[in-house]
Amino acid sequence: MRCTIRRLLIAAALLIAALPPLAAYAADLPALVRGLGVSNYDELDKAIAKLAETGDPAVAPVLEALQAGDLNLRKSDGAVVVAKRAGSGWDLFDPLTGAALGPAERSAVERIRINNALRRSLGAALGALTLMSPDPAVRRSAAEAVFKSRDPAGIEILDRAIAKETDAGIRTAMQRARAAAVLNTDAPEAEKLAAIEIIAARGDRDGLGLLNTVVNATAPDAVKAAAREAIGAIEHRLALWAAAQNLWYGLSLGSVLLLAAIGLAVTFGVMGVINMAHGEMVMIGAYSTFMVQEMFRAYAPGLFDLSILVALPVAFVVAGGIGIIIERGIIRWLYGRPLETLLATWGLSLMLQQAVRSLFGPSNREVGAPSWMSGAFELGGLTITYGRLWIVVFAFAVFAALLVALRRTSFGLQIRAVTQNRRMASAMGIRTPQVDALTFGLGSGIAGLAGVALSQIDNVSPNLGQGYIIDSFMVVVFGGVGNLWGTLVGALTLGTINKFLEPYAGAVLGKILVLIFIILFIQRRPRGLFALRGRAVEA
Amino acid sequence: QDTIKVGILHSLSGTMAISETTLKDVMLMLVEEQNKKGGVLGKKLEAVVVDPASNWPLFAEKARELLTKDKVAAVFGCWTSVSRKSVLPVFEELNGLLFYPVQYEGEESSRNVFYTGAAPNQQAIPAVDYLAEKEKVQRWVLAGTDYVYPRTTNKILEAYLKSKGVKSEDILINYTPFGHADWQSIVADIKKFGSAGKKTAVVSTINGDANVPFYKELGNQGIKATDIPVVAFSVGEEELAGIDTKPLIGHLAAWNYFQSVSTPENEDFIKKWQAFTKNPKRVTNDPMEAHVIGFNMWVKAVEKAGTTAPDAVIDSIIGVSVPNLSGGYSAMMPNHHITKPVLIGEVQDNGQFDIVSKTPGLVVGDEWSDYLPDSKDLISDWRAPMSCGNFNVKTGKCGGKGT
Amino acid sequence: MTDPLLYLDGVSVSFDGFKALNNLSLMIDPGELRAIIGPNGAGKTTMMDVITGKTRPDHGTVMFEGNTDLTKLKESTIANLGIGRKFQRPTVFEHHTVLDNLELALKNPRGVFSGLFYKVSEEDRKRIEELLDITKLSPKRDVVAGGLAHGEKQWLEIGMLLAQDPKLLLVDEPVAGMTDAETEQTAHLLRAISGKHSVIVVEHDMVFVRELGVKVTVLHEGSMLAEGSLDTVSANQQVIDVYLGR
Amino acid sequence: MLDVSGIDLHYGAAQALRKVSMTAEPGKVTCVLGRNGVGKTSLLKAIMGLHPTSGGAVTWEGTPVTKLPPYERARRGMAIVPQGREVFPLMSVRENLQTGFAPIPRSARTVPDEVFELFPVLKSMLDRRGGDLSGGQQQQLAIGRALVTRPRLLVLDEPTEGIQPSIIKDIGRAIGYLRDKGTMAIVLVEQYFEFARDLADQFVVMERGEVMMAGAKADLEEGEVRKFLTV
Amino acid sequence: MLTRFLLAGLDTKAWVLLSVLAVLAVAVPFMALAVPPTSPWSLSMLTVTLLGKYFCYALLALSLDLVWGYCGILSLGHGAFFALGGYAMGMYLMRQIGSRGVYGNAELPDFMVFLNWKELPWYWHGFDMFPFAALMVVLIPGVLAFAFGWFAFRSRVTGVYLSIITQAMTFALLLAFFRNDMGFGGNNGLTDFKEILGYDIQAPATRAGLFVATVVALAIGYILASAVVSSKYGKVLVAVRDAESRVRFLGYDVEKVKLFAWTLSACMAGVAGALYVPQVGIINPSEFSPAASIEAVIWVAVGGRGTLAGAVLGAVIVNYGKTWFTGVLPEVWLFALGGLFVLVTLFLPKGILGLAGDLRQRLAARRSRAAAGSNAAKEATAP
Ligand SMILES: Nc1ncnc2c1ncn2[C@@H]1O[C@H](COP(=O)(O)OP(=O)(O)OP(=O)(O)O)[C@@H](O)[C@H]1O
Ligand SMILES: Nc1ncnc2c1ncn2[C@@H]1O[C@H](COP(=O)(O)OP(=O)(O)OP(=O)(O)O)[C@@H](O)[C@H]1O
Ligand SMILES: [Mg+2]
Ligand SMILES: [Mg+2]
Repeated sequence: MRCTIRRLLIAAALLIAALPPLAAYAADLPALVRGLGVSNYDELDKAIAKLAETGDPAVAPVLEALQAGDLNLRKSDGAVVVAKRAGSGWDLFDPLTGAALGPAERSAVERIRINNALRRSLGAALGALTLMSPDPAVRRSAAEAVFKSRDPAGIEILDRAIAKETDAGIRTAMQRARAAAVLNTDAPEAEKLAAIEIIAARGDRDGLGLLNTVVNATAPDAVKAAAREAIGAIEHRLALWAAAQNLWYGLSLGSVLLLAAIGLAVTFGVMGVINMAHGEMVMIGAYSTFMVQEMFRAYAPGLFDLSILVALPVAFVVAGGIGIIIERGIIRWLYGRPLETLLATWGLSLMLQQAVRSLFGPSNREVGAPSWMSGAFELGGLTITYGRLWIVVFAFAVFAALLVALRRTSFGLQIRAVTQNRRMASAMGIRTPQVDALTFGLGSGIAGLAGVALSQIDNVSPNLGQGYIIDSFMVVVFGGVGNLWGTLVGALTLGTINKFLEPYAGAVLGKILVLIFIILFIQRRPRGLFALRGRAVEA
Repeated sequence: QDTIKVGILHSLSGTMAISETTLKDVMLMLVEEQNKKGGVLGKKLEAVVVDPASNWPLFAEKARELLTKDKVAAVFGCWTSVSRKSVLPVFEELNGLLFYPVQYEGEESSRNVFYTGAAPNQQAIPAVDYLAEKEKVQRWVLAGTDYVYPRTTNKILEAYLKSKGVKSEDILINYTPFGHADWQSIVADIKKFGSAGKKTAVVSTINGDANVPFYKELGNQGIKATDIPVVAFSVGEEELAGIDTKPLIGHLAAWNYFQSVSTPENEDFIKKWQAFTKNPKRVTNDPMEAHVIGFNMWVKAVEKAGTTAPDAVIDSIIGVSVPNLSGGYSAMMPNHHITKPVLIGEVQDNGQFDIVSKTPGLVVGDEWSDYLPDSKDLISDWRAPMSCGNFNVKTGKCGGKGT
Repeated sequence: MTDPLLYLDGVSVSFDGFKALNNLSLMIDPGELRAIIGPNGAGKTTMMDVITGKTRPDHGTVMFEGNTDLTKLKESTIANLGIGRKFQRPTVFEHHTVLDNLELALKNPRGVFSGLFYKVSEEDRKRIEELLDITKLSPKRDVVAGGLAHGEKQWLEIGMLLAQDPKLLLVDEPVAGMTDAETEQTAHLLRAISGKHSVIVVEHDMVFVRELGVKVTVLHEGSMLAEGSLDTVSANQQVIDVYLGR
Repeated sequence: MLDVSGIDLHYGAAQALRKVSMTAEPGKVTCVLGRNGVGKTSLLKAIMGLHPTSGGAVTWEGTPVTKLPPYERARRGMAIVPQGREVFPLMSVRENLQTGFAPIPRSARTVPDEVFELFPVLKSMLDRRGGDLSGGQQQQLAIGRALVTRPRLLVLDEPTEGIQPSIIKDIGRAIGYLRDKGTMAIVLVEQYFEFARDLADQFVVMERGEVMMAGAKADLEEGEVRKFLTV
Repeated sequence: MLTRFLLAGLDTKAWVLLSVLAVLAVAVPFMALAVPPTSPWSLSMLTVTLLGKYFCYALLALSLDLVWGYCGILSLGHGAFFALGGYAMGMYLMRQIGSRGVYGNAELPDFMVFLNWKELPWYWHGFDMFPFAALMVVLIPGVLAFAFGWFAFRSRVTGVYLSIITQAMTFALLLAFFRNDMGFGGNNGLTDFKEILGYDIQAPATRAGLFVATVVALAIGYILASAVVSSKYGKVLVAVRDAESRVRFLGYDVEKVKLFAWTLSACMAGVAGALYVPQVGIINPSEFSPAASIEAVIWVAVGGRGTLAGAVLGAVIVNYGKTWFTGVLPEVWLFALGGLFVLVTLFLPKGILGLAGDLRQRLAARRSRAAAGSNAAKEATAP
């Protein structure tokens, strides 16, 4: 029922949008807008339809305001207004003209609510209304919206839009939208076959979904056959990409593991401290991010996109600083008793968790994603989310930096000397207390950096660290303790294996299999992937 | 003895602290409020807080401690079935009272436990009905954490959907471990499943911490509610507080209460709660409401019985009805479950839910699901003379199948 | 001629391309005492590693008592065949007392259950006393070995080696860190046990080697450079060049 | 000039040094002799600060260093070749040598040529891990490493242990050469009496944690000294 | 011979501990059952159950100390053996419920009924018989440990590598037991037990009986462990801990040496788990969680690694602390417990039991130093 209404109204909208607006219609607009002031979703849907029927471009901002949840009902007179936050109350505007209507109390207006169905209607209506927009981005999303709504009535306007379109990419999008719509009509077989071809060329999931509906619906056999063939082709293509996609997932999971483990590769791998508080350092990094973002939210909301960049040094310094305090206060008394570091750091991790719980509360804290880390893009048949991409890049950058620091600087040399033989290093003139503190601080600081990245994909809660500590130890040990390359390869291997197992075995069994793999692997290589060999180790 | 002690058995540390700490606070507030009103039976209430630390045997130990050492009159606590199952024998042995405030899989009815959270029929089934009717969903992904609540709920839903004519190939069931953090493949799978040309929805029984990464991944992979809506049973205002909800607008949750319910009772409650926690942004959620209802029911029952003696309270509480926060009354039924309205909400960009549907009347919690073959013949009625938690209407005997 | 007790044939070992042993062959007769000398890094210790199963050779065979190929066996089996070893760096059980160190080394069944139900017999006690005397560790019998000075550890390890009563003793630099007088004693000791046992001694102390007065094998770059009495080999110009120096 | 006066040293309850005093001067080799376990190594540890002392004082170039940690002493020009080599096992020979850069100014951070002249084998094994070297090679590395810090006090604990005769001679020559430069004070612990006798300018003879005899080589009767080395 | 072997290992500490256990075994049931509840001497069931639980943990700690303290195998997965023993016992108890379950199914446990299992999986058979279940309690952990150890020790996996794969083992088991498809009740585990050996599991007398059984098991475990560690085999164990490869060159088969201790220890842990389950009333996969195993390690460390009495003491003290702190300091008890761990490491490096010995030694040192007229230097500052 609603479908037919929508189809009608879009048809009308499209027809009219093409014509110069008529004054007669314009006169009705305020009344129609007023008609939006209902609380029943079905009635609202009808009101939207009526409004869209006018085809007046002036309607678009009204519908956009409704979509964004800015449209309100003034309780005093039932007027439909746009309300913008102003202090503790609202500033009101006319939705059509944008004219200011003065301020209002907080409770003087009531938001006009929409649900998913209405969101779809709005998307379709706006799509049709904005196909001719001067803004290419708007036109592109309008074409996508029509593609999704697949409204046959859109064909005509699309034809016109296509004719006028200068941007090749947008034209393709429009053609696809048109093809989608054609498949939803009783158009002649030939036309449908051509449409299927266009959709098949799109070759993605959305195209697949569309073709599947063709197969499910009643259609001539030839069309169905063509659709099936196209589906086969798309599925084949997608299957090929699926392997690559899995590889990407593996890489991205691997880099999360790498990030989580890399700080531990310093504190545990290099220094030999069985650092059970490592996860809490990651957590501290995540909470530092939260704090930085709170500052931005409070003082510079416009620069929010930079918050993560600021959070990086902050997290490094905070976590590193806490690491240094821990080293000076506790760990330094325990060199030569590595097993006892387990006990002390376990106690520390309990205390740090509780401290964070007391300070920030037990529940999750919100860490937002900057715009450059949200969303996804398509690369061939791959869907790559920006967030993950940056995490991969970041993980490798941290790894490279650490590698250089440990292998190429005299500080790195001193770290290794101290960890291999503290007394002798001291006798060689190396300031061991300083080196110890800085090394532990470095490992903790890197864990803090990891926390910044992980805050983007996981809970920021006092339990954050607990989720990573076991995986981190697995990675470091699997790769071979004391070998940074091992940590890198270990993390990526485990990530990839996990992701290739998951589709077949399921997430739970997949994880079990990975663990069993680790156990068996260690039998083959009792000192990890990149084992140190020779008498130096066996002694 | 001039106070009446009330035990609060919620984890304040460990994995469950994230959810349960709030419930402890709400209980403290309720006790304080009640004392302002003069207490119960002329005595002040005294809250005894312990921390079972998300450790199941410790739950049992602490329950025993509360009942024997502190001699509390009632215990409000637990979250997740395993904690409840762990303390259940203790409450039965020592004849204590437990108010359990969280939604669960059903399939249980104990004389000593009052289930103020939702049974599957008070949450899952109405949610699925809503999607099928309003969103015309034909294909279903049942995604859950691998433990008993999702397993049972999905079993029930599967049976229910099939009874509605949904074909098996249109149902995808997926389980993940606790705390699952990497959702890339699964979200991609959902996308794939949703591209079969039929309207698809996800019914999520994903638990606890795993939700945040799940929703973050949904947002990143651009799964919009208008394409593939996700309806969740374990995601409330508290969970959303940790996520940027802008990409998630329109995804759904089914509960018996939302903070956005606009009734005077609720507004009053929110105000008190924010004042009590000294945090004007502090949110409320469904299990909190369950505790409010449960606590008020207990107070009323104690006053009715004139004593806190468990047996008397167990008898007097059945039929007690107290206002809930969504503008109606909830009543304790003979099966120790309560009546509740079912609300469906859509996520908003401010971390709240817009209520898009509400059952016209109250739904009675159904402890033994009608959609599971072995429980459909069972009923529970704790009133004399039946006084049985698993009465088999076929055989007419108490005790399951009765062999 | 009797069969050799130990027979190394064409043994080669390499580490990352570096040849530590290069086609080495060697024969030790029952009851023989043999001194092995050679520059640092010549492969002396590596040779012992091969014999005791610590290192697997790339090529070659190591035959013990005629027909047992040691290269296929694990360390404990080799030890139980009757090959004992003293390491270049003294390694003793630091948390055990001197007494316990010796007790563990005594030639007794090595199984788990014989260990569980073992009781020190009169014979064992006597033997331990004897060894304490030889090593002059009597006053330190109840000291944990970790607290011994370097030279004392050397002695303890010699004691443990004797306690095992092996057929073949491999002794790597026994007198390093010992005084001249002790060096002399050690030489006597080794001479005394040879005859009944075969002994291979590696040492750089020429005075000690002279004291032993036995056939000397010179290793260089993983293979044999010279063999003969000390006087013969020390006259060898090559040995002087690479080992003894001007 | 190194001045050790009245040092006590304990391992737990056991006393290893009792009121030990000695001196060492630049351009001279001071040789510490004594049987196994008399406390020679312990004395060196006390000098270098590798084990805390429980009494007495160590003075180096006029300043008391008793309370200073080893790295501070190294920065004041003290270096040790420890018993048991203690090379850094997982680091290459080159890196082992480079650890000696820590106490010296940035401009001086090169490995002195004399190290490779004395021990050519090190040059050919620069990239091998220290721990993989043979015992004697490690000993050479340990001496070389100490020389990298350009010490003014060199403390050697049985440097000939496990070394082939030709290199012992080289080490002897090296020590002689270092002494003859006149700027370095050398303390040498040795069991190998001939070697010690050839190099020493003065002797310290210990027994049971105490100094029994001390003095310039000329003042001491060789037989007397030997008496303390036999059993 | 066996008695001589067993008694040979007992020192004063052991006799003290055993006497305490003996007294408890008699006094606790008496005070709980016979003394009227009004008397100050009466013990509540809460205390009895708590003590029982602590002693189960003590037995676990003891088993862990055997491999960690004496053989140097830091097992981060000992909880797995404990849990397996517990599950074996839990399965027996589940079968004992019979038709008293909520669905009244005589054959299937409740969780199988409502997940539509049609018949009992094969691995559940036999657990209705106590002797079989009792055998499984030691056999299952024993066999797993044997197989695991056989491979790991032969491949010479040592140190942290061994620790981490034990952790991987318990983590894998955790995930596996979480799976409802495994047929062990998933996350909810096994619970709602009714009776054991025909006795009502909630009856005070049964509880007291279980307590006594636990004390006896602990005592036997203790005697056995001390006999083992004080035998020559025990010395070999310690030697393996300190210098594994050196032991090989003495002719000992290190693999076998380790395997025996490891398997024995796993069996002890299994028994501990089996006694634990009827007393706490639930077994669920969280017993497999790596954190649980790490906690056990920590009890040992707190009590004093390498001293059997220390392990027992540590388990009891830490768990008592936990009980106490979670009751009186529910909001901040982690600070207290965490702080305790940190302080113990810093100030009691040999654990609580090491304290006494340490004090004695330090005193002696100070005296001899004072005699030498020296100024004391801080021992710990050795860089
Ligand atoms: N694991 C290893 N990796 C690389 N090189 C090794 C390894 N083990 C031994 N080597 C090299 O093999 C050579 C032989 O070493 P070996 O210890 O056998 O010498 P050696 O004759 O005992 O010398 P020394 O008299 O100094 O003890 C040395 O050059 C050493 O550096
Ligand atoms: N770490 C230690 N702990 C306890 N006692 C020790 C320790 N190190 C040395 N000792 C004891 O202190 C005494 C002196 O030891 P030291 O190492 O100084 O002797 P040394 O003269 O160097 O002997 P050697 O010639 O054998 O090297 C010895 O009796 C030894 O047992
Ligand atoms: Mg050698
Ligand atoms: Mg020495």
